[in-house]
Amino acid sequence: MTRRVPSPRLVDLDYAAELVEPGSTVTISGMTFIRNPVALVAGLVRRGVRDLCVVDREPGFALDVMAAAGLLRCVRAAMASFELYGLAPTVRRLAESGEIEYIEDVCGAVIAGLRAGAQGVPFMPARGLLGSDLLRLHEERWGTWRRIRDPWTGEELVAVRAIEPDYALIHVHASDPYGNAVIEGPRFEDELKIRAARRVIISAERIVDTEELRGFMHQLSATSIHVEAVVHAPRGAWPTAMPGLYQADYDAIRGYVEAARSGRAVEWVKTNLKRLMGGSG
Amino acid sequence: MTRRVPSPRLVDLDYAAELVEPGSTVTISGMTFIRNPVALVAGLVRRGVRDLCVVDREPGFALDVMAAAGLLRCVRAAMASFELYGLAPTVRRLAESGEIEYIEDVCGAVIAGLRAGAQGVPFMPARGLLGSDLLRLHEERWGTWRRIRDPWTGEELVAVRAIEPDYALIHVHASDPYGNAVIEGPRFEDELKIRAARRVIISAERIVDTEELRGFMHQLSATSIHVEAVVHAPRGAWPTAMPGLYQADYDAIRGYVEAARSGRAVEWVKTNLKRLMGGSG
Amino acid sequence: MTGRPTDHMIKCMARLIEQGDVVYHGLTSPLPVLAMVLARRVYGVDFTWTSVIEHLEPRVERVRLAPSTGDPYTEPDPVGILTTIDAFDLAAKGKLTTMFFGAAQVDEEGNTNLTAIGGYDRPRVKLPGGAATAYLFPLVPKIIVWARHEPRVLVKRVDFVTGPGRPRVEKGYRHLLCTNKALIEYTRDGPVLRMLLPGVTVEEVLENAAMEIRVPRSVEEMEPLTPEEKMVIEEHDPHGIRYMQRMG
Amino acid sequence: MTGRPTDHMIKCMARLIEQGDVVYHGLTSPLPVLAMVLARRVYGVDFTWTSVIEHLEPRVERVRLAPSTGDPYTEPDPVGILTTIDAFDLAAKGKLTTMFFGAAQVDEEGNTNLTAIGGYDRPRVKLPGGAATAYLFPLVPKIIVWARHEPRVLVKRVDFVTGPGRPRVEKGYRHLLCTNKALIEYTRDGPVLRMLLPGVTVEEVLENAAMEIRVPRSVEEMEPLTPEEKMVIEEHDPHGIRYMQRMG
Repeated sequence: MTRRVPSPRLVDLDYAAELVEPGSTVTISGMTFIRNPVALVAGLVRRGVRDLCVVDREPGFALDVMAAAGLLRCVRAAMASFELYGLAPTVRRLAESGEIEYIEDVCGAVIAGLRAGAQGVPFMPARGLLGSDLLRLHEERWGTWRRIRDPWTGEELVAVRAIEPDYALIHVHASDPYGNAVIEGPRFEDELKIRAARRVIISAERIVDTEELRGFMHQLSATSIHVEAVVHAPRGAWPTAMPGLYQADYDAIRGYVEAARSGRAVEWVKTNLKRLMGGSG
Repeated sequence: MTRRVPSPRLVDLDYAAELVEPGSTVTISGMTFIRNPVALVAGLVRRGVRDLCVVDREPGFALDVMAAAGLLRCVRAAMASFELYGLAPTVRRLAESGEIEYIEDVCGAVIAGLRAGAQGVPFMPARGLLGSDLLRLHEERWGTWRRIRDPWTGEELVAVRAIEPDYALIHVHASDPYGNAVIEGPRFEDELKIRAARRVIISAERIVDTEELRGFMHQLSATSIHVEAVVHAPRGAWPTAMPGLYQADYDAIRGYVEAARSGRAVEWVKTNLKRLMGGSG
Repeated sequence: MTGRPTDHMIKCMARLIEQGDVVYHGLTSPLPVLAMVLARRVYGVDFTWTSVIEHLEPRVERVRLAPSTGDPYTEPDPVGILTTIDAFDLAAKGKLTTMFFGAAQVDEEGNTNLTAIGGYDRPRVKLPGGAATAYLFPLVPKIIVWARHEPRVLVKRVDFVTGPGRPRVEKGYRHLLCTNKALIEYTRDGPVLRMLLPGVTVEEVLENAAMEIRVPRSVEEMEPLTPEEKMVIEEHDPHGIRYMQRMG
Repeated sequence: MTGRPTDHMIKCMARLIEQGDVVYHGLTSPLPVLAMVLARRVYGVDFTWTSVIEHLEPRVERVRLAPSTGDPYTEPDPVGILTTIDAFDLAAKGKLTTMFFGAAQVDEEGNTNLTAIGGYDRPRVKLPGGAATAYLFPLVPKIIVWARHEPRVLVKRVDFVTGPGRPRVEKGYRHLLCTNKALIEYTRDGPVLRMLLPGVTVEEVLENAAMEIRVPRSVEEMEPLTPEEKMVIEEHDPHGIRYMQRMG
């Protein structure tokens, strides 16, 4: 008798959204307008989970949707940008008004923190960072960085405390029902996020049979050991791009930006909710 | 006018062997009997480079050949094994007699040191390791580890000093003439070695045109930025296995072991030198 | 009896693999590989297979032993590659649950020696090295040490502590020893005999060890190999590579 | 004149890319992308192309701007994926040689501000964030800052130091500022005017800056765009996305 291991964990979008506790810290896949876990975020919007903190390197669309839907208490990011459309419009407004706490981080430091989280060590030494005014804020206010010395040479470095988000919401190209998953094209920090987070929820353009993975010798982006739930979400990154499958829908993104600038981001989200859920609704 | 970048660095085996300075520290690809850089090592044997130190996690065949040919001053490894054939026979003999210095390391610590080397930081914190008698040796004798404390919680950890070998000798499945290279199947620590080493020499089963790499969206194991020289070496891992291409030649390995046990390892190497060089001779 | 001591050791180790375990095997580990095969194929245990080969979940039916247990051809058709780096990070995060380790010496505290007999500097015998032992001993909740049941192996105190046993027991981690005579579990009161391999007596266990082993009132006796167990072991190791470890 | 100031900035930045450079561009970087295209296609410079897209060496002829410079469809057919993690490790090891950074403010020491105008806590304007600025400023041997040439941008002292300029100059790193009027280089004696964009006078450069800029005896004047330069820029940005940065 041969079993496949471990048990399948394929769930629907509502079930996945129920897994996320209010007040927790969430990291999301992709970057600005690429491979955002939009379907999973739409699930959270529909459920109305509150007081979340997002930690990410360069989030964009999905982050702003979460802010617009009133899901966020804080954002920790190196940049929250809509690129040539300007800043993430809702995040900007709420950060300026103080309605959400904004912790400005730095790319190299976010990577270092996620690395520590992924490796199971309490901190990661990092180069760079010295000399920026951000150092004082991270050391004194947020407690996220600390200056340390190389025990051998005495050189000053920055220790970045491990980032271990409660949840990682990751949109991938393909996954089997166990969470053995493949990302194609740019990875960003998603493989670190999968390893650093306490619980991982995957949405996938395509659910494949485990047998289909065999023989390809993929270096898997996620495995059954890391993943708690898998949602089938074709076009689940829309309107952000899914490398190799579909391009960013800049018309939709511009529509969102215009709505947000006139205070109607929530309406835009509600109107488009079904589409944002991809094929998983 | 469009150029490809940077300039090709495809060289022959002798040229590659000339790059390696006597007295330097070398790390090698693969593990025991899998994907060893045998052709490159055969090049070093033919040239007779001396006083090398090898640092690696679980080296096997190629390491012992280097020892047998009198190339080694020291070995730093977590295990030097010929698996069911026993210890690496020549390394064992020379370590017991004190003719080479043997620094016993630990898998997790070798990984941590290579990670630090690859990331450009002076050390890497690691869990585990506490409680072993190896800790005292690494702290007091070799200066490779040091106990530190997490600056936030005070928890005791081990800092592993960065491992930055002078050379990485890495056998891969395919490379373009610029060092954009692909390893299939198990990676071991080879991608870290490529990033941690000061100079990287690649041997490849197959030299591919850069255009052939495009469109595959490989996450490259090595890139032109990392690599200094590329050697075409079909069957360049023989008698160790090349995953997906050829299996380990256990008859040949057993022949080597028997020769080594009766003090004739050098003869075996000389007799088989042409074959050890793969198709690169 | 339907098997040699080596085969009984394999069965002993296989029975320690449980539902939900994430198991990793290293180099020179024919017995652990066959134990993993047995646990999956015969006992139907739902565990995750990882290893030094970096093949996650190979096709178990096609696993075959070779002189190297790092050989990717011995565990074909994996679901994907899971690097050792990745597996050891899982260990640091408490998610690698089960690991097997050989030992040239193992002592009353559960310390193992894979470094050298007779001290580091002038070893009487240089051993292969502990590999991941020192790293994983403090991290993995269930460790199964396997060793030959002889007085010079089961010692009072190892010559060199490659892997420290005492902190494992103190943390409440499971620390087990499979020999070619018995299964021994480390407790706060020291090593305790848990199971005798078929045909072995308590006296043999005690006489062939230089460490003190507690004998509780009830000690399980392992059932001899079933025909299915024997057949599966044979199928995956038709050339008897497992006997190269000289466990009888 | 054969181009707008934006196009001259692109040319100015392109000329700073040299043989052997390993160049990385980030998000919101249409000018750097076109500069990289120009350097490769028109000047034939042999540099390595990396970016936030993680496409190593895309097929340059097929690069096309979109509203995101992180969009993988804008830089197709790469030789492979080189992650940002990997690229930044190269930076830590001194192997990433050249990087472009925007700035909302840049000052006399070469400090840049991408965090907030008016201080962190009660910002008059919240800026997008420095992204990799604070990490890479101490590490990358050649940094090209681009900014609009206005007194509120080229300031005496930034409101917030996202990227510290002084340590760069002290280490002997190249620290350059391309504006829509001029190329300025930071030296131990402060910012020095190196080149005027076509049609710009020294007076305009000085009058539109709130920082002091030294003017050496000889200042190069940039040649207007050649037809080839203009054609290549147009080919890669036919919809004028580059003008969304409002550099003129």
